[in-house]
Amino acid sequence: MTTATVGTVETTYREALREAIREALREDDRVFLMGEDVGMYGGCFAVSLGLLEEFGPERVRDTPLSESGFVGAGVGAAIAGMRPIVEIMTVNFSLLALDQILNNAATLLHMSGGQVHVPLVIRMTTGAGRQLAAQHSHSFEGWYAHIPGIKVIAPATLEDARGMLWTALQDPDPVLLFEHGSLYNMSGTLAEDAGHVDIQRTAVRRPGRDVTLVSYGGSLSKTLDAAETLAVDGIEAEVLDLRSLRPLDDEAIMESVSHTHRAVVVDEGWRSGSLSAEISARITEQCFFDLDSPVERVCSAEVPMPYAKHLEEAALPQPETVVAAVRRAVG
Amino acid sequence: MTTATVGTVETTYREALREAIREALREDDRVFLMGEDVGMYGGCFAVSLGLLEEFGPERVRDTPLSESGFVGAGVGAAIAGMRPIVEIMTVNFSLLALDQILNNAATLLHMSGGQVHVPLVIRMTTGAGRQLAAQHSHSFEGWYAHIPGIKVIAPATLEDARGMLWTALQDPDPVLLFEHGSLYNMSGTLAEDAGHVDIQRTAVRRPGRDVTLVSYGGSLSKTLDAAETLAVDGIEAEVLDLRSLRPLDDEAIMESVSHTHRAVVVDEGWRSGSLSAEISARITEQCFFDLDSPVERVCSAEVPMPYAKHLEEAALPQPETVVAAVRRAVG
Amino acid sequence: MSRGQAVAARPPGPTGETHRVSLLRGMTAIRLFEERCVELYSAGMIRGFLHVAIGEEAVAVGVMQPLTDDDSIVSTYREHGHAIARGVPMESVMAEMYGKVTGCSRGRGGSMHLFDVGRRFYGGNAIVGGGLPLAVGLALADKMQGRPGVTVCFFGDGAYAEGEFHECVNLAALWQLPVLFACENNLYAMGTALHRAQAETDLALRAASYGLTSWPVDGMDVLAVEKASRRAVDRIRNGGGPCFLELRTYRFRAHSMYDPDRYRDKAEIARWRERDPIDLLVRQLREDGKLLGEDLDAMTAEVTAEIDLAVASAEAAPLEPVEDLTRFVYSETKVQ
Amino acid sequence: MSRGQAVAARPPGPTGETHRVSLLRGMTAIRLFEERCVELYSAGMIRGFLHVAIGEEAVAVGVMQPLTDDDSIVSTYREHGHAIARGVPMESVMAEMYGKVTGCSRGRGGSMHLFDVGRRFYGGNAIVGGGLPLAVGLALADKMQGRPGVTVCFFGDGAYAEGEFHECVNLAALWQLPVLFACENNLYAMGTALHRAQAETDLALRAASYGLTSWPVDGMDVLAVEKASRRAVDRIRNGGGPCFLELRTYRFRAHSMYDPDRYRDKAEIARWRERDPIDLLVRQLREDGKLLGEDLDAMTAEVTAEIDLAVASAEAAPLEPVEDLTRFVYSETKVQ
Ligand SMILES: Cc1ncc(C[n+]2csc(CCOP(=O)(O)OP(=O)(O)O)c2C)c(N)n1
Ligand SMILES: Cc1ncc(C[n+]2csc(CCOP(=O)(O)OP(=O)(O)O)c2C)c(N)n1
Ligand SMILES: [Mg+2]
Ligand SMILES: [Mg+2]
Repeated sequence: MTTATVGTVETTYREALREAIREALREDDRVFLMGEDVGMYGGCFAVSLGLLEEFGPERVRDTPLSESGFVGAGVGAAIAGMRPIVEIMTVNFSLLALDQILNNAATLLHMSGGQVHVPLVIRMTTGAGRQLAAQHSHSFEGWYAHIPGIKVIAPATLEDARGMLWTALQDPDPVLLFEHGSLYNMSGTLAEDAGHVDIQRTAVRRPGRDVTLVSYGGSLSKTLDAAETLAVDGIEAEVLDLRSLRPLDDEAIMESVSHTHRAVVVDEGWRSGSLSAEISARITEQCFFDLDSPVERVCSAEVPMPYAKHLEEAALPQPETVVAAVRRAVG
Repeated sequence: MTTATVGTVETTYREALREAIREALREDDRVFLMGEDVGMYGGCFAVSLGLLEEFGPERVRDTPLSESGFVGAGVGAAIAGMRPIVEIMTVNFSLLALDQILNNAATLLHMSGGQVHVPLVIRMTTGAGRQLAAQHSHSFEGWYAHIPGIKVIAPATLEDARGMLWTALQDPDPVLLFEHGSLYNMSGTLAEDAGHVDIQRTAVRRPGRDVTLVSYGGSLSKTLDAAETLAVDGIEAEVLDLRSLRPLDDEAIMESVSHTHRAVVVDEGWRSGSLSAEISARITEQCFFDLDSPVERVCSAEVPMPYAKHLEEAALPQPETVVAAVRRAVG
Repeated sequence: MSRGQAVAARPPGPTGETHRVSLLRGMTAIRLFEERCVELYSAGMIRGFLHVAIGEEAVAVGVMQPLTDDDSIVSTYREHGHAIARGVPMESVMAEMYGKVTGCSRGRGGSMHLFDVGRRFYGGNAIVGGGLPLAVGLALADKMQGRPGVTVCFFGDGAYAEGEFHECVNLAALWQLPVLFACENNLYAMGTALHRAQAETDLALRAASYGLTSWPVDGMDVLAVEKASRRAVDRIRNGGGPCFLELRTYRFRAHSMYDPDRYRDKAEIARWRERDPIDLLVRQLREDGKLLGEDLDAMTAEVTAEIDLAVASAEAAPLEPVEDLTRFVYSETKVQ
Repeated sequence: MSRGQAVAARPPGPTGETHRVSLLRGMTAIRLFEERCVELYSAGMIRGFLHVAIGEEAVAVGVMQPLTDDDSIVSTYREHGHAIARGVPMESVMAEMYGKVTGCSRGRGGSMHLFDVGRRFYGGNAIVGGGLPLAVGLALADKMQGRPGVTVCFFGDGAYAEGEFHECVNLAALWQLPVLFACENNLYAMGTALHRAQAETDLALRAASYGLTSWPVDGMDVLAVEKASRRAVDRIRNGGGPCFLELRTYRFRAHSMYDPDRYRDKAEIARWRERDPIDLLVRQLREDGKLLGEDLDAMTAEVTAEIDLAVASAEAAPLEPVEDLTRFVYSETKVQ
């Protein structure tokens, strides 16, 4: 559907997500949106604003503060033929529902010998950058990418914000969709007929020959900024947007690294045990003899996110730290 | 205390753990044991058998099935001057308490600007091998090792089962102690005066020159078996027992790899995003130019653990798969 | 398994003789099946954790009576009786415990994870309280799709203490969902007596505070359980909102095969054994002259033969090929 | 901050004039402080999430009255009032919101994470319901160590729906722990009205079902709140076990600075504003001739000066050096 481009529209990441949800609610009456304040309040980040009025309280369903209860209810509803979109306000609160996500959603199909399918989509906000401190700022999508039985996607562009949800809803298995909080206000143009996109493939957002920068979600724009800076000094970085964190698109990653011979992974998660570690390990396993230098990682400092602006900025990956890592890699 | 060896006693991993808990209860009246069925039942794996009779129901405290509640209560009690040992029956159930562990135990010190200390020890059983299927068999200790603010240890020997707890209780910060379910019946001899051990350093359990095998907990014995097999063919593997999963003892790991030039990490966690990925990434980052071949990983298949014996065995790391990985590395 | 189904599918109505006999047969089948499981466990044929509900058969059989094929069941790790009473064939249950591919979960679940989606038996959940949210969701789907189904969720007195219980009972009451909360109060959660886990031990009373209909039932009297279940299910099906039944029962054996049962007084167990749900019904039928010794022997023989068959076929059944280990982590086809 | 502490430390006893005036001063201080916070947020001096409790001051001030230095407080992300009423200096609270190293959490916590261990003020928890288990543990430690302390846990009507509430109230009741559950029922959890979140909206009634003493209180009447709190705290301190107070109150402003408040009817807000806890007490004191216009002006001027000072010192205060980013992830010294 994304091929023909008639006209384009000005939009934002938030509006693109809303359009995607609206389309799903309109096209498939098995779909419903459920979560805290998705309705009357309009969504804690205003993503679902207006949908209650359009689709009513049954299909845009406000829940009590009961993360484990309503996420598990989404699992049950999916099993029984619905196509729930469950919203957890932020990934930080999703820990309260992790038992339902891992021990039920991800596990039921296998534990039942292939009988119980869970076509469920769970949306969450992730990431830092807005001084929300240590209980509202973390990035656990890499953690979720550890779980067999689920898929994990992270739209970083308007196209993906608009197009990933529908594809996720067609998936017979649970899909977790992570929206970085700093992206909601990102604006730009989108094809009027922008629609479904695949959620399998990693995308090259900037071609380059000297080093591969692997990033996703909220880190993509910082990584692209770094690439611009590097270009000034003649270092041409190829920037990958993972898009899918589980499964990882090894082919695309290795294809890039095998011609750049260098890689830097940018990941907002805490460094130790982050997704960047898995990517680094895979690159070494699959491209060891192509590598001119060890894979570098640019991650968040291993601290609960502090409130103070200067400390938060210092804790997060920044274009400068990406540039520095690239210089180490090519240096 | 472990230096002088007067006599030795026959014991088991289970008894060694029990002795460690008994000692702590005897030596420090701020210490208490709290969890499901630690008292009347005798501990779901009989670790705390007899302690209720010896120390009474206040200090060997049975709890209702309320993981989040009693783990969080342990955090609060630690803040207020106690030294709680909280037992969660298995790591699989700990997901219900993860919010308290991450958003409170690990975070309060930093979030309060250094005011709130949480000297808490949480014990959990981890791992597979007993046909307990997909909700009782997983290994999330590597996941916990991702969390800043906590420490994670995994005793693999009788000495460590006996000696790690006291040291953990002296730590001003939360320490998670993981007991692999297949180790409880491990028997052997222990120095009569066996006592406290450090929980910082990785140990060389078998010296070797050809390859470094990094393992811990329930995987150590399988890894040592593999080393024996390899020795027959003249491949001398150095076997490391991590002991501490957070922080990792990089120095010990790199010291070994820098002279063996090859490494295989054995980890019962699911491969993608496992602790083995972090170790692989660090070895590449710190020893890249010493490596003769890419770091290999031997992990669990990425499936919810099946019940059937043959499937469970196939899903887990085994001496044979470790041997095969080493042959790839040295081959 | 025709008989099991027969029990499950038996139409509502007066508890006539044949019906009472069929209830007895249902309980006897479960009892003998689980006793066989215990033997097979000791013989090493069944592994992992095994939790039998010997003594609690009246709950499984009684609660199932008013259910139809539209209704769904969510259960626990102590679910052999629930599965059999729902009509899951003994063969597939036994094969599951043998870890065979012919098992109701292809041998991947074992005793704690029996599934039979065809009969809307949604498992076998071994995270205490973990099935409650699923039940809320199954019922939500039925309601949103205008289907007549009622979802029965079995869970124990121990699960009552979990936060998920609180969240789920409120959700069901708030949204008026067709859920029957079937709380099997056997007075213990492993080794923890109810009064050592709950400040207020009247579970039915407390459940009522959530704003749903709730009452306690003698879980050793299968007719009382059936009556309560029928009343609750009818009410729920007619839009009356969720109900909670506290089924007061007792497990005659230890929590699991690993449990030395140190925490219960033998005299207490003996007292409860006097209220064995099977003996109670037998005595009643005898008094009414509706059951003769030979009838009972015949029933026992019949059921035993069925169990022998289940064991034989489980033993003969093949294993899932190891190459298929990673199947069913993700779906192999789209679901409609 | 002497005044704040004065409020916190004021000895029990008849609510004499000076006492009522001090209550008024306590509420006024919080009101003006939070109004200043709103201005400073709009001016970009305070960032992150800011939740004010304007309209709920009687709860913070009233509940604190009977507490002594032995007692502990666990609060939420809407805790400025609780902190100030406990005696946490305005300077350190304001500096915290400025992200300065002189803040009560060294600028690492911000508005949602105010801590002052010296005053046993254990934060500022922004996971809804997340403070409840901490409170149970603080109380457990006091009980096990034979200390006289009572732990007060503030939480909202929304938190009541979380599983942790269920687990923690039961634990406190089961173990007879010295906890005062102070439920600030302001009728909304963000945009979700209580009746849309709870099937049974009588929170005090339901809490009683857990087996603890529980009652509702007019949370707009500081004297009623103080009376209830004193009765509860005395009871708890004397070994009577935990209590639950449903403090019926209302937030006059939106949930946070991001909230357009689409979900509340302006008339409803206006009705509640007529019960402004500060106006109510002023009127009462006026009627009793215990407060003159100039007294009020003087009080306002005094408090305003205090706030100006807090702002000035926050602005002047230094930031934590960036090099210290990774401090306080682990303790720098052993704890005794
Ligand atoms: C969340 C969780 N915690 C602990 C366990 C271990 N466990 C298994 S069964 C059980 C007791 C449950 O008691 P109850 O709910 O009364 O059911 P019953 O066994 O009596 O049928 C416990 C503690 C578990 N499986 N899941
Ligand atoms: C576990 C969790 N879920 C959701 C949120 C987002 N959130 C913050 S405050 C709030 C409403 C809480 O309402 P209530 O408990 O009544 O307290 P109030 O804000 O009314 O004082 C929500 C949903 C959160 N912080 N934590
Ligand atoms: Mg029970
Ligand atoms: Mg509220």
